[in-house]
Amino acid sequence: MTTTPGPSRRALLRVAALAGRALLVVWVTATVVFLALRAAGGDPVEAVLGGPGSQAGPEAVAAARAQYGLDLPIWQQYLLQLWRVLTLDLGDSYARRTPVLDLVLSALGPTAALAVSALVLGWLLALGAAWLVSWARAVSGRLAPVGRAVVAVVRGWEVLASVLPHFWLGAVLVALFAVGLRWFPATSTPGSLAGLVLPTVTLAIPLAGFLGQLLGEGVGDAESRPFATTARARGAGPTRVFARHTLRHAAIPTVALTGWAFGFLVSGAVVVETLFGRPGLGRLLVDSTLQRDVPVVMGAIVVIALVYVLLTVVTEAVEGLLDPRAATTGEDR
Amino acid sequence: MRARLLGVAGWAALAVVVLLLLAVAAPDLLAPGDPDATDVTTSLHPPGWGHPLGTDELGRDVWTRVVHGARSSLGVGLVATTIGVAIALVLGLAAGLGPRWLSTVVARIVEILYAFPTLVLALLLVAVRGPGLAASVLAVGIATAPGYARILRARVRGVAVSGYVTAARLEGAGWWRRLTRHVLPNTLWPLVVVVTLGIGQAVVWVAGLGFLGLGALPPAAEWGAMLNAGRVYLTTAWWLSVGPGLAITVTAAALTVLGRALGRVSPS
Amino acid sequence: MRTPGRFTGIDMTTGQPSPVLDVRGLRVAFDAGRGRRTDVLHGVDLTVAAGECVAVVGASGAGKSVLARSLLGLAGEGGARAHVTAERLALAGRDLARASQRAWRQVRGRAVGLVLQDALGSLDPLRTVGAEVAEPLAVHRLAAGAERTARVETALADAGLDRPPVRRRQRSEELSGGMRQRALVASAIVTAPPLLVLDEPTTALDATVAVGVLDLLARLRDAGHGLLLITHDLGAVARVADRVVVLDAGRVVEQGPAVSVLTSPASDAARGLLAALPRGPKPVARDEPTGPPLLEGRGLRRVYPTPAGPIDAVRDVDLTLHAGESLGVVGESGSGKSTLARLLLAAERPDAGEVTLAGAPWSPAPERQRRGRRAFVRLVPQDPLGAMDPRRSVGRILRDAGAADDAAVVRLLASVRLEPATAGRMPRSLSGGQRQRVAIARALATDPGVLVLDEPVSALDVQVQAGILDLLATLQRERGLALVLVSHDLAVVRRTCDTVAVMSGGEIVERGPVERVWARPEHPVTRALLAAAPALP
Amino acid sequence: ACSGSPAPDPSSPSDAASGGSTASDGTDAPTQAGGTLVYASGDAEPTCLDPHVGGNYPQALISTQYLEPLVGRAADGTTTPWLATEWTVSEDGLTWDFTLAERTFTDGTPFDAAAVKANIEHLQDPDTGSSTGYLAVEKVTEVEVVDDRHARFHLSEPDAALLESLAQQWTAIQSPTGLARGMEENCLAPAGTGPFVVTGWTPQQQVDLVANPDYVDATGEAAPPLLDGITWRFVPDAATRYAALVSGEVDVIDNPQPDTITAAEADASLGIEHIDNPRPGSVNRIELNSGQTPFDDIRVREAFIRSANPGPGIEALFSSTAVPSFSPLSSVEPVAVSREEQFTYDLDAANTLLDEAGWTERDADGYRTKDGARLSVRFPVSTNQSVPAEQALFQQIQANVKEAGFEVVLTPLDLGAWYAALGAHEYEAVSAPYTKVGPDVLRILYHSSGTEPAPSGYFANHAYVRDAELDALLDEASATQDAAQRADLLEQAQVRILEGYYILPLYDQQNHFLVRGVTGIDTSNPVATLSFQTASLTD
Ligand SMILES: Nc1ncnc2c1ncn2[C@@H]1O[C@H](COP(=O)(O)OP(=O)(O)OP(=O)(O)O)[C@@H](O)[C@H]1O
Ligand SMILES: Nc1ncnc2c1ncn2[C@@H]1O[C@H](COP(=O)(O)OP(=O)(O)OP(=O)(O)O)[C@@H](O)[C@H]1O
Ligand SMILES: [Mg+2]
Ligand SMILES: [Mg+2]
Ligand code: NI
Repeated sequence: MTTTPGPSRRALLRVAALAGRALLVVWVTATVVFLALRAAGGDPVEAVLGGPGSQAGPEAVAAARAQYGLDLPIWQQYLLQLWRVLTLDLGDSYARRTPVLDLVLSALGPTAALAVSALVLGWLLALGAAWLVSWARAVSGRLAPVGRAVVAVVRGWEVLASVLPHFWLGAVLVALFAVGLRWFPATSTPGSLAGLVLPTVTLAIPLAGFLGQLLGEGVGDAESRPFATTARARGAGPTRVFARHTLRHAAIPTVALTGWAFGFLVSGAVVVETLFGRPGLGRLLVDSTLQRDVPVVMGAIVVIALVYVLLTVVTEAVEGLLDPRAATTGEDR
Repeated sequence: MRARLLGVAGWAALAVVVLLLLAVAAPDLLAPGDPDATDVTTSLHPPGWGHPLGTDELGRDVWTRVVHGARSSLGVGLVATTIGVAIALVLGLAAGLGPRWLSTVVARIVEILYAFPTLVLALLLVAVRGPGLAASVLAVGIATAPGYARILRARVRGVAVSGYVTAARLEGAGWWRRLTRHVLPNTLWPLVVVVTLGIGQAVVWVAGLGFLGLGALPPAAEWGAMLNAGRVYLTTAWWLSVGPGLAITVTAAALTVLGRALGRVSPS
Repeated sequence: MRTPGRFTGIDMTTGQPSPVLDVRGLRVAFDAGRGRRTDVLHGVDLTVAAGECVAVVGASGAGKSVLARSLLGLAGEGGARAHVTAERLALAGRDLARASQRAWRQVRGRAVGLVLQDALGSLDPLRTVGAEVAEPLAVHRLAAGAERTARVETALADAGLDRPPVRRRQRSEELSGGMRQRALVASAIVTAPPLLVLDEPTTALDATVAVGVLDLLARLRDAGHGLLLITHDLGAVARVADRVVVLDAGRVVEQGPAVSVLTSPASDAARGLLAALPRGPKPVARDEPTGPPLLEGRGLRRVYPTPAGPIDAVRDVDLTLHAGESLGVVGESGSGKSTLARLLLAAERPDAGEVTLAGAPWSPAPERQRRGRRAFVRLVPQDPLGAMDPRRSVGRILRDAGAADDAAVVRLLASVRLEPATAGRMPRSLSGGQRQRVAIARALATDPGVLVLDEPVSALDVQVQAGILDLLATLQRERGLALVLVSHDLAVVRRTCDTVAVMSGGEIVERGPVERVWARPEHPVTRALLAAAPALP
Repeated sequence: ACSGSPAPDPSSPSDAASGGSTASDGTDAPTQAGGTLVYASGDAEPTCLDPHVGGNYPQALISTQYLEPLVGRAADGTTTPWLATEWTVSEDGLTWDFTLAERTFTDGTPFDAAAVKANIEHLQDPDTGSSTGYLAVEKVTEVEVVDDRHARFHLSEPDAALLESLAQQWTAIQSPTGLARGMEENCLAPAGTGPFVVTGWTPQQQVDLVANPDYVDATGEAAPPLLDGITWRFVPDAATRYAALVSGEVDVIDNPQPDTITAAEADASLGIEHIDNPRPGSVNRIELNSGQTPFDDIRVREAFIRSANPGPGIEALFSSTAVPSFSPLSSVEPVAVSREEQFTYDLDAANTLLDEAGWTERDADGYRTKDGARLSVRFPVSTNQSVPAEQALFQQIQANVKEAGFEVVLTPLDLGAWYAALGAHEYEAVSAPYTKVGPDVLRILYHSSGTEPAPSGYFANHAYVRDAELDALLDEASATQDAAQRADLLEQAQVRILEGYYILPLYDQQNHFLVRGVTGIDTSNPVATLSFQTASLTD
């Protein structure tokens, strides 16, 4: 037997590999952003001088260029940006003159709160729908038509939910629950829990539709497998079969696709943040892209990339928990 | 025999899709008017005779616009999904069939693509290429690619090591034959369900980009743009969003249902 | 063994001991679309008394599995909607013919335990064996905590699994097929239900292990459980069954004491089954092989990496096969038979040694050079379904395999006793026996010189099996086909093969002419296998 | 960096928030004193709260609450005293003497001539990055500190618009101590003499302001605000802003949709009041690029304007909230010249003009062509600066001019791309907002010097008017000290602009507010922003 690396060394290796992946993602995203914003029209110096269309004098322009290194050759600017990203210093915003890190971090909190609550609610709704379907499918006898109707309704809801545009759904929810019933405020501030409700629901419903369809497909698949029949033969009811057997099988691919869902969440967050007047990373990103505020765009995207890497680690861990087989086959994903 | 398996919902979905295709091919059959013809004297009329879905703020007939919008809206979904699937095919097949290092490279590419949410891509593309549907469609296409790629890769791997691909090899089939006869058909069919789901979503995503001013150019009768314009009048003229909203959801639902039915019917 | 607890089998009205299972006029039909139905069971009557083992036998597709599932109210599982009616369907004295789902649930797992036919997939791969076995206890709140664990371990031990505390923590994929089947039996008996329904509980087992499971069933029967055993293994029937029910096309055509049905069958169905049983040596002995060997393996070795370190699946195996020769390979489950078959096919590269085909390099050659000769060496894999592209019809599969035209397809199908219409079917819609026959037809499509068959007849009822074995013998005689036959059914090997190789732990431990080995087994493994082989009255 | 005091929960109705302190100064308030007003702004969030830096309208809106300019402006266009109580100008127009009021900045620094000097120098310092304010005081060469209460401005050339320029929020006076802190800090909380003080700024969310208890108004009276403070929120979506107003989360919103204004006015039970406060200076107009084909031909310009017919569209889209304009200047400018007859809809005339101009062919889509080139008008639209109703109006115009054979290509662009398109002259028509107090805006927008791009590429004269006679009129108006003569010159200039068919005036630069449960809002600021100094919450 050769000596296998000890647990601490293995952990170290894993962390190193992860850090390498994170660095790669960050480097590529930063490069793409830099190149794209370069290729885009508009002079970044305008961001410094109070937005595009500024009528600042030549001295002001020169001063701003010098201050932000915009007079350097392109490749030096690129290296400078990279260096800043690497040292997590990120520099100062062109437009706001405050450190990018402060801006990005203060925007990250509200977006994270929104995304996490939407992810949780989306999963809960999807789980509820999947459970309802598996329960309704088990209904037999005189109530069988009711069961089939429930299945059809849930399936319909999922299809519908997954194609509701955020901007429209949000507006409808505001009209109903803020203006009509006055249950929740129409605008949202990070401090207020009530204010989080409508944005969360706006983001969660399409997500629930998407996850629900994946989950439903998986549950349906697992339900027809012999182990599910065996479980029923042991007297397990639909809820137990769902909770202990089929859900887990269905959850594995669904969890794997949560990374995909995350990308949609971030995009959805921009819409929702704009709609509900809520601060956040998405809005920051849009605003600063429009202003060509390169350091902020870079900072925001790098943070999103890092969060994504983190999320991948979490989903991989969850997948590992759900599916012990992955651990033994050691498949590289 | 297979048609019977479609079921009532499948048939209804098929009917909707046929209607949609009709709207795409010959919109004038369903709505003979000019979708861009304005008439401020009839602005914001609620649904009624002559205007089944009402009129918008410029007095344009919503029904006519919805029908004529099918072409660009469906096009949006189809093109975006095609782009996504095409990228995913290359990535997924390379990762699933190629050597281990290639699979790792693809995994990293997918990871990087994931890190660019739809919106970020759209923003950058619009910044570089100027606004319009093309940039949004491309962005949505690219942004959906990693998801498809992931599904594909897992599937391709499973198929590649499956007994029937091995059996084909033992029967003397070369790799091209194995790829085209066994691997591709068995990986692509399951994707049909996901893809039909994706078309509807793509329409919605492009619409969402329209909300941020990154979508179709006016006065294009594109559903997303119409829905977005109608949202402003949600409290004063609800019918503006009902027409395009229904069009988007019914289309997406029909495609999804049809995809599911096809997935069931497909020999598997 | 624990005696049955609450369900004592006392008829509530008469106070007399009543059968644990009493079925009258059970009819099952499946939806066939457009409001039509296909009837599968046409009024089956069946009783099982406490302490009695009733065997259900019959041709493939007779409705045996549907009957088993119907007894638990699960007729419609995994397929079309089922319509079940019965005049009486009493389990442990309780009539469930019109029972609600809730009532059924209370009965399942407690009054009746089920072992499904598909043993390999019947344990949830994501859960530990312990959790699966404990499930009936948990569902019916019969035991918790340490007591539950203790009962699970007892059940595992009763089912014949070694080291229950270890097995309990493993998942099904970490167990071999035989172990899984025993774990499944454990999960059915853990609540000590008055009635056990077992659908082909020994198909995945080699003879030695199968005997262990049958002995367990005998003990359960003696402890007062009623058993309903579905099997196509008449040896097993002879070993444990008190009574036999013969099912044919959804009807009970004969029933009676096991001895009388097996020795003097009354129905055509039963007679057909018995007549087709493989018995005795190969009818036509073959001349001594001459000329150079057709297929030759020397010093073959195959190592697989596993989480617990590498294992030698095949080790130092030498093997020669001449034209017209048929070689049987027998051995315990996991002894390396299938691995050896794959090496001979050059489906995998050996880690040491090499295979030559007609004197030319075979395993060391690049695949490109082998491709042309693949038509000459063909495999019938152990898992025929997995080897068929699920999206290609039987006809296309046969065309892919080398059948020249539709006529050739029909001829091939006929040779394995399948109807021409089978060509249009999809692999998944075929019954287990049909799939195996398609796999054989497929291997024959190019008129090969060497045929390697891995458990080719395990899912066939004996009549079809006899037909296939005859076909192989004919081909061998007429065309000089060389056969390698991997099987755990010793009777089949004896009837078909000239020489036999016995494998254990990756090595060939004994080899020689079949009749010599049968008469004077030398290696303990061989002796154990032969001793365990079922004997018919 | 952007820390501040914890924000009050703006989701709860404003009158319930903030301590319930009552008026302690004994004034008999007709309404409930105290409370925090919540203002929801749809304009872009400023990147700096100091309006010297950059200088845009959102900065003017918020800085009105804490900064005051040297002078004010009455409705008739005359200049009124504010931080400066009196002023005189020399015969040659090159020296201005200002007498300053007694004030103290909210950071305790006294307001004096040195402070004025520091502010003008701050505006002119390239490091400030000032553009609007910089242009306003371009001609000031030096500010001389005569004594604490007297400041003397030396000019390089006469500037008739100096007082108008100094009346703008972009040149408002800040504490020199505050300015000395450096831009980063001053941007977060500039200190002025205004009725409120900035206490915190949560980016993307809100700015918090509290009342300045020592506030002294323009008349010299102590006039502390009735409100305890203001929560200035940024809510970019118009529908959400209106919903928040209706549901009582906010008290004042700006930039409402025209249809919601109509709805609010129609339904008295909502209790919503509408404030229409058109911006001064220029009118909202479509500028036709006379620097290149096809609009280098006046006949084509006239044909476009004759066939555009925006009136019914404005009526339908804005109801009564916007009145069609026929002038280059805002209706609040007393010297504005309006010539409705020039803009009457006349499709036949348009067709004749185009035929004369040589655009005689029509292609398959019905557009006119000349030498194979389509009569095409690129019209980039800034999505950030144009409300949906206005974009719909452009579509209406697009449909109308199509009758005459014009193809209009509307391209919505983000601000950066929009300016880039203008800078590259990739437009034939454009609508660009420009706010400046007084008719001097004509010089910026239509003087040929306005076609020369600034270093950033920006030029204000989008219509590309290069008319020597017009230049002379505008220069003269700028130099003259005589108000009547100036008005006459400016009227002549406007007529030239209108008769050159360079622009299609639409309506005043829209500046609407909806208010619910607030009284006493002061709308008299020269740049038409709202001041809440005298405002109080009702109910
Ligand atoms: N869920 C179902 N839906 C439709 N048809 C079914 C279903 N289950 C079984 N059948 C059909 O019922 C018939 C009996 O099947 P069953 O599985 O009981 O056969 P069997 O006697 O167990 O055969 P084998 O020995 O091959 O296992 C077959 O024709 C089969 O196709
Ligand atoms: N692909 C593989 N990877 C790892 N181990 C393998 C693989 N294939 C076979 N083995 C192991 O090699 C040994 C021999 O397996 P093989 O399938 O040849 O057995 P067998 O004799 O055919 O058994 P059975 O009668 O159950 O089919 C077993 O221990 C098995 O677990
Ligand atoms: Mg069966
Ligand atoms: Mg095997
Ligand atoms: Ni058919």
